[in-house]
Amino acid sequence: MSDPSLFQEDPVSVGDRLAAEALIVDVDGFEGPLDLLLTLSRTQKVDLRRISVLQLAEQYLAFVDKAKALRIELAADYLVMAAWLAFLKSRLLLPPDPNEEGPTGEELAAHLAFQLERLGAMREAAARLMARDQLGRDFFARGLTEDVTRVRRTHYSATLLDLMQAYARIRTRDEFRPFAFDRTHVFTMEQALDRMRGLIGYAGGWTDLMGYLPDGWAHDPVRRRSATAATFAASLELAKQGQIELRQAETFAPITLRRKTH
Amino acid sequence: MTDTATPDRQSDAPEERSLFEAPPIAEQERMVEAILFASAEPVTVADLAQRMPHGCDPAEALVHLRKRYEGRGVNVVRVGDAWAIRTAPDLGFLMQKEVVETRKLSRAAIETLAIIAYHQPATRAEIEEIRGVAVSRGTIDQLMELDWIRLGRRRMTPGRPVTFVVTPRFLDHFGLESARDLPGLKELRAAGLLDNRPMPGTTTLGDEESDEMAGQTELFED
Amino acid sequence: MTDTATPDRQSDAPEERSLFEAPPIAEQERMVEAILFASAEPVTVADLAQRMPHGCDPAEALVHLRKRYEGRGVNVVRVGDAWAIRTAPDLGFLMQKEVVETRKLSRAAIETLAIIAYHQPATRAEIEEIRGVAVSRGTIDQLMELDWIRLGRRRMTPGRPVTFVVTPRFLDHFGLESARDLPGLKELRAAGLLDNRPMPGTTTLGDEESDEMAGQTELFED
Repeated sequence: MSDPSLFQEDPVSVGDRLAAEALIVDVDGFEGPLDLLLTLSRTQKVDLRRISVLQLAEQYLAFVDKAKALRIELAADYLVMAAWLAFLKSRLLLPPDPNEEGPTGEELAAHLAFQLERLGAMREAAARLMARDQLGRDFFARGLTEDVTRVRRTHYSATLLDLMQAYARIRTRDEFRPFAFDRTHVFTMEQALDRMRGLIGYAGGWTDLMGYLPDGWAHDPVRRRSATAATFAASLELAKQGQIELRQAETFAPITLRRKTH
Repeated sequence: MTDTATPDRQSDAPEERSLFEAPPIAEQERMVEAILFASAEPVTVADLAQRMPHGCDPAEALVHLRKRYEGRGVNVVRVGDAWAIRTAPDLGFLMQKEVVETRKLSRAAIETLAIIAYHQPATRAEIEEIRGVAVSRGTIDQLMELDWIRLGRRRMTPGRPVTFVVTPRFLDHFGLESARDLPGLKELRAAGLLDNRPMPGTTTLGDEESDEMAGQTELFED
Repeated sequence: MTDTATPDRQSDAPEERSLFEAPPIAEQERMVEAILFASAEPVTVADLAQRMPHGCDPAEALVHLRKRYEGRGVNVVRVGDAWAIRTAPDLGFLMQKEVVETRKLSRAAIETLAIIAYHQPATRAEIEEIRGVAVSRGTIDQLMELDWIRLGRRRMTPGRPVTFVVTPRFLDHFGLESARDLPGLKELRAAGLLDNRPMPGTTTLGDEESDEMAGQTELFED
């Protein structure tokens, strides 16, 4: 599959190896597979419109093989392109299947050629643009703008970037709201435990469990339910630890507790 | 002109030419004109001579230039022992627009503005809900004064609160064709303005985005 | 110009004059000259008209002024719908002192800029399709910060992607009167190289802005 014009079969001479490595090390310098393809296509020394896509596909695949042989890690998009080119190559080589849907190999090849020509053209356009006379380098604006200090108006400025950043800031806050569980109406068992451990020392006789609900949690039904559950669970935990005793006269009767005396 | 061309010009062309003769005085006048125009400070004759090709006579060129600008909208004037181009004194009244003091908008104001732009029409309560803090009267006043927001239709909800919308001047200032052109959350993220990634397993932003877009489109279709 | 002279002029002369008729065109030319000289930024015709006395025709005055500065050391140039005075490009070699070192743009940034300029309005997906790689974080940001590109209208395709267009400052920086004057634009268009030609057998790529990783992977999927 390797193309003798670019790479040779192993064993390679030192010179060839260096040349190949130089090219591969340069992968860092390539701006993606399309850029690499454009560079490879230049070796054909023909008008981009007359380029042999088949030959180009082979050059590219040989390049990727070589990179693998030299254990150069290629970015995923280079490998995606290699897979696509292998597919394209098979399409170009095999006789077209009349039953098959979709574009022909020729159509795909023509599109790739178009992409390369367009990228080459844009690159040239970019170079021509940058070669133009530029403000602040080749021609200049007024160095001393007139300043009349008498009429002063304050002008508030904000750029679109400021605006977008501000919005991004607010929205980022919002975005995280669902993940930070809304705890304003939730009393946790840990909180209840902390609270009870602090209070239990002062409780001499039997006291109603409901007396341990924190201030402000006894009226609103949602909060009351949460605080009751947490306090009850905490009392079970404390009973298990042997710190308190629990008592309930009958089903649904008030639960009372007291400190366990040793 | 490429980067390499400039030094060439400087070192070759004028140098070479100067071996024979200085540029014609009309050309020297052009040079003085360009230098005085582009300099932030008045320029002395010695300075001019140093910057111009060898053999030039900037004092002579200045005489011509000064004459050329006599009675024009700007004049060549002497400032100490240096020269500058200045507005003709009788046209000073035209310059008053040049003195605007630019100040950054406060964070509260820019956030409020952003919320109105993205959610318009927005009520004060909505802005406060999104920002999580009260919106001071001064902030709204300032944005109204800047003519970046204005009152929209009243919301048909209890209390019929006023709403705020952005103005054409806002669009103009921010170079937008319409408020719909504001980039969405995903685009903000793509542009690197939003660094936080969503937590795995939560609703994808794509969904949120399209909802928001639908909302916005609705809002704008009056 | 003294502090006391100007307010007098400001309040009397132009006001009074405008009650009768606009100043003669030669005088208007002086005014335009003074305003353009005083500003480092291009000034729009509308802005000129606003600053000049009532009844003035700055567009007409500009025609005269532009002619007057032809071949001089500084020229009157058009930048979009605004006007500015700039030093003649052939005198750049005199200006070493004025050159401001600008941050070198990456190759990706330069190419992205060119693609936006030649294809504008261009979506992110289109830029990525042409370059064959994702537009890196910060590239768009950097070009926006330079104020060389800005957001254009959203594309009326599914997802309504934002588009980018070049700004007046871009035109100013590269000495272009309008985006139509980009070098080689006609030839590129005639060669069909500015067409948005989708990959055979796929939907048009311009529409598929939605994915952040649009570009490479998306491009070569079938």
